[in-house]
Amino acid sequence: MAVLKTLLYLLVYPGLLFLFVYSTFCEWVDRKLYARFQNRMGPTHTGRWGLLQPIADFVKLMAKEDVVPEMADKRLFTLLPIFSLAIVLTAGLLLPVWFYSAAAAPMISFPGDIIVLLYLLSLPTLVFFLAGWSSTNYFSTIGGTRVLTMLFGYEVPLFMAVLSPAILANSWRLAEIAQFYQKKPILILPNLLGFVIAVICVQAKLERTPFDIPHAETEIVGGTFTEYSGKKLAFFRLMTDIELVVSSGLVATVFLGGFPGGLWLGLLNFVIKTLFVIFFLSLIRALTSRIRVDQVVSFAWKILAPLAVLQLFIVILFKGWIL
Amino acid sequence: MKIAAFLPELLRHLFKKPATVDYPFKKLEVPKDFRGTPFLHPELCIVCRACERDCPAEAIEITQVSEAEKKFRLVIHNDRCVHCAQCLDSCPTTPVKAMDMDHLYEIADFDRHNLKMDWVYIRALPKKEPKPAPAAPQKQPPQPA
Amino acid sequence: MTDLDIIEKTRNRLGDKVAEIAHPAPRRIFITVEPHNLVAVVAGLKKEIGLWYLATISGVDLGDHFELLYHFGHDNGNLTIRTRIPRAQPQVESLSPVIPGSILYERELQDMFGIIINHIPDARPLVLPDGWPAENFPLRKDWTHERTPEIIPGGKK
Amino acid sequence: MKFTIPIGPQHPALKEPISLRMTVEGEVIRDADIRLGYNHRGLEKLAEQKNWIQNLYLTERICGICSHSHATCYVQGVEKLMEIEPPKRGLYIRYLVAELERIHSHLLWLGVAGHEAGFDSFFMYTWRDREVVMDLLEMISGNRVHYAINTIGGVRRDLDDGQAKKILDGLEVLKKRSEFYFKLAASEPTFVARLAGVGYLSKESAMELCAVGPTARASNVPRDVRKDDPHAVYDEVPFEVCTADSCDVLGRAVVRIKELFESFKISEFLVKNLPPGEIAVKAPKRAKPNEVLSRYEAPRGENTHYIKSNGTDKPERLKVRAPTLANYPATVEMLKNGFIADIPLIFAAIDPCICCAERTVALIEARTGEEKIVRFSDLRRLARRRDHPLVSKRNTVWPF
Repeated sequence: MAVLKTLLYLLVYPGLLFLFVYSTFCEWVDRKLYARFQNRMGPTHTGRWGLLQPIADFVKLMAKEDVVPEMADKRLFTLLPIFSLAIVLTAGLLLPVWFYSAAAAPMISFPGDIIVLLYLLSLPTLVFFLAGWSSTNYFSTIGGTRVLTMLFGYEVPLFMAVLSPAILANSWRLAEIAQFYQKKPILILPNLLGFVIAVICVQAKLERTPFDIPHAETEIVGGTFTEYSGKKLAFFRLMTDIELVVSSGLVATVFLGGFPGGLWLGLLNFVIKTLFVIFFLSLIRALTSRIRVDQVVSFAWKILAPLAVLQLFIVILFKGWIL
Repeated sequence: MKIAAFLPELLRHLFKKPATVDYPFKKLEVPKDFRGTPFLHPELCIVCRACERDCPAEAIEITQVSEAEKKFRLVIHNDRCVHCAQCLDSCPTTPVKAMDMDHLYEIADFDRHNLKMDWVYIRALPKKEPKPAPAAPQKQPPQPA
Repeated sequence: MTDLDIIEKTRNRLGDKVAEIAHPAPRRIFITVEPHNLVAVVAGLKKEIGLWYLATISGVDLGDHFELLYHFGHDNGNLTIRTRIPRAQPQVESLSPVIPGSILYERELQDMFGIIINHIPDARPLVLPDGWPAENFPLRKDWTHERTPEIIPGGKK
Repeated sequence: MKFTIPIGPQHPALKEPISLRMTVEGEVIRDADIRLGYNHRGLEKLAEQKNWIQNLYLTERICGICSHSHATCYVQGVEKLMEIEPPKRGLYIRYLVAELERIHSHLLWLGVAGHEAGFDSFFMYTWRDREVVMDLLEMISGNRVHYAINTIGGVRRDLDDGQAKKILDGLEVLKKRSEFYFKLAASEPTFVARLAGVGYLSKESAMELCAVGPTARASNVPRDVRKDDPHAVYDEVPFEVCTADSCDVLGRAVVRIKELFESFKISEFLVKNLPPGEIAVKAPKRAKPNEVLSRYEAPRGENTHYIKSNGTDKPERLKVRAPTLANYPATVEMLKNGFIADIPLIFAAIDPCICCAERTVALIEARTGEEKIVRFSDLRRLARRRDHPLVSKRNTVWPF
């Protein structure tokens, strides 16, 4: 039974199948919201209300010709999409949904898993850099360096912002953090500033406007993905979608009290809370214009990092005086 | 400088009908003076060749088929037509112009030969009541929508 | 500064270099100069009436001569400097030391009429493709183009 | 590390082919070079083979966005050559369309600037509201892009009262929306951060490099053909020349938005004071040998047409100078020492219209050099042949 349950966990929910379906749904939500913010229609005709459009895009890309540039490091170039997909799927397993219990610690929930999750979510950035670098295109190379430059900007504020609820909950385990806030929902409020910072940083991590600098199409064509086509590009796009789900899941876990209620209620909680985060992500995307890479770094270090430090101070003081 | 200056506008439009139209399924109406595809009323044409001379895209071609019967052939190459309607302006027949334009705008085709329209007709006499067309056009010209 | 002022000034200050001044329409002045006086006249006009804006250079093929028209804009209309160079020896001095923005038009002139611009800082072809055959100057009147018959793919034919 | 990156002839930031070679050092541009000629159509040569009326539509097709401006510039020159005077009502309608076109072009530019800066919502909203003026133009002329309202001696379509009312209503809507965009563009911090201080062009270099239009006016050079050379109705219409002194992309945006309001004012004046009478006079088929220089302030800057007639029904010479060509030297100057991220914005800030700037020779002429024409299928075959040894290898690389 445990083996079956583990297999279900890995392959169906919240593993491969669920993440694939749900991430395409999230992309649809994101596209539809973005379109409606802009007074457009968005995807309309593939499936009901265009629900199947992201899947159709995925299938179409899978069927396209797959070109590897002659000058590229072919092995690395080919492995990177699969590698990055594996990373985000693994990260998805760490989200505390359905099959976890705070008391009995299974493999996927352990003290310190929040650090592992953050670490796994930083790895795709490195993959992007390597993808740009290994394809040897000038545009990709510039994109790759921009990825790394941005990484040094947003990563620190994100870590600090995510750690502040952990400090308040006095735990390094996602499940326990979530449980702590389920018991005392009012304590979500001191972390509000952290939530805002985390959403902005997740936006930067996912490379969406205003932080879509590494693949700014009007400047450097496809950026890191300029040379990618066919299946590899499909995998990268799927990976970005899953990363969207996982990072919004992370934000929902630590800031919005996790997903209690077993299988079905937990699933409902998961959907509602991640969509809530995705709504903000789409809103930021529609609201802003792309900024330059130097502006990202100065914004991250001059505004986000001090605010994250302030958030940490608030939490520490709060914990010392009131709790 | 204001943070998120666009926010109210965006949120307001979230629940509004989209400005775009679901095109191939719903269509917008064109104004009444829309310049569509030119076609000929062969019973009115006096073969002055003004349209052929002034057509900027050289899309109109008039040739004589039979001298004895005063039979002419007019071809409109819609694949070259730039829809400027100069042939209508140049056409001297009164009160009704022999050249006319419809309101069709979905005239794309995979084969450029399908866009060619031609008429074989007998020259009408100028400044007289238009007679019914003595020779049927080879291809039925599309009626104005 | 009205047209008459400009004509007056040009006549007074640069009278020895200017061959003819015509005033065919309001706000349009045509000055004819010899090619060797061209740069001096432009420099003089730039100094005297602040003529900084070169709109374009038109070349006209007149048979045994080329006519070059340097169209300048000023605050109150337009001034054109006209000069003629023989077809056998199509050479003219570059304006770029006086008007740096003239290079593009001069390069275009080189491409289209085969007029050699002396002392031009950048003499690469501007608009013609890389493999364009030499001694083919499309805007000369003796250069004609036979249109190849259009073959429409598909259909019954 | 210095290397050269090619922007164009195919690049997402450019909708038309032009090649900019950027020598960059990291993210900073050290040198820029412009290569033209990818889109050359041989229009000036072609014009010598067509009659006056055919050339009217030919000049209209010089540009897709400011189609009316080239046709008007040509037609007002030809009218002078033929010594005919178009009636007042015709002129009013002609320049009404011209101002509406300026509105549409500037709104389009605002959207493009938003898109180049990655501000897609701004792009979508400005283009949605641009549809209002596009619909007005379609209603007046019968088409959205190539209005073909001009004819030698006047205009081709009259304006009735219902249409005049619709134009005034549409202008009201546009005015409100434009005010909103003005506020928005000036207050959205990420957008302003991208525009301010980018693409500096001092007044001196703008004059030296013969910049025109909003590019020159944003560098505080108050040059506007409508004021300098008040042709046709522009000496009767009240309007201001809009300038800015910030000399950067933000200044160019501000100049264009200000010009929008001037255009609203002019259009309203023209509709309200539309004189009665004929809209066109009959034009002769031939023009006496003469020459004329016609100027017109297009949305992008000054159009100059030099037309020479030789007594036949075809022109002897038609020289077209589009504003974009005049702005290229200034663009190279602006690009130097900028960031890679600013290339699309700086280049878009001159509102480039490459098909305008390149018209003089190639496409029809290029057909003469038979071996030059490479069909798409040949290109594919060529690419296949070059890649052929790779095909088998490529399949082995993919691990599935």
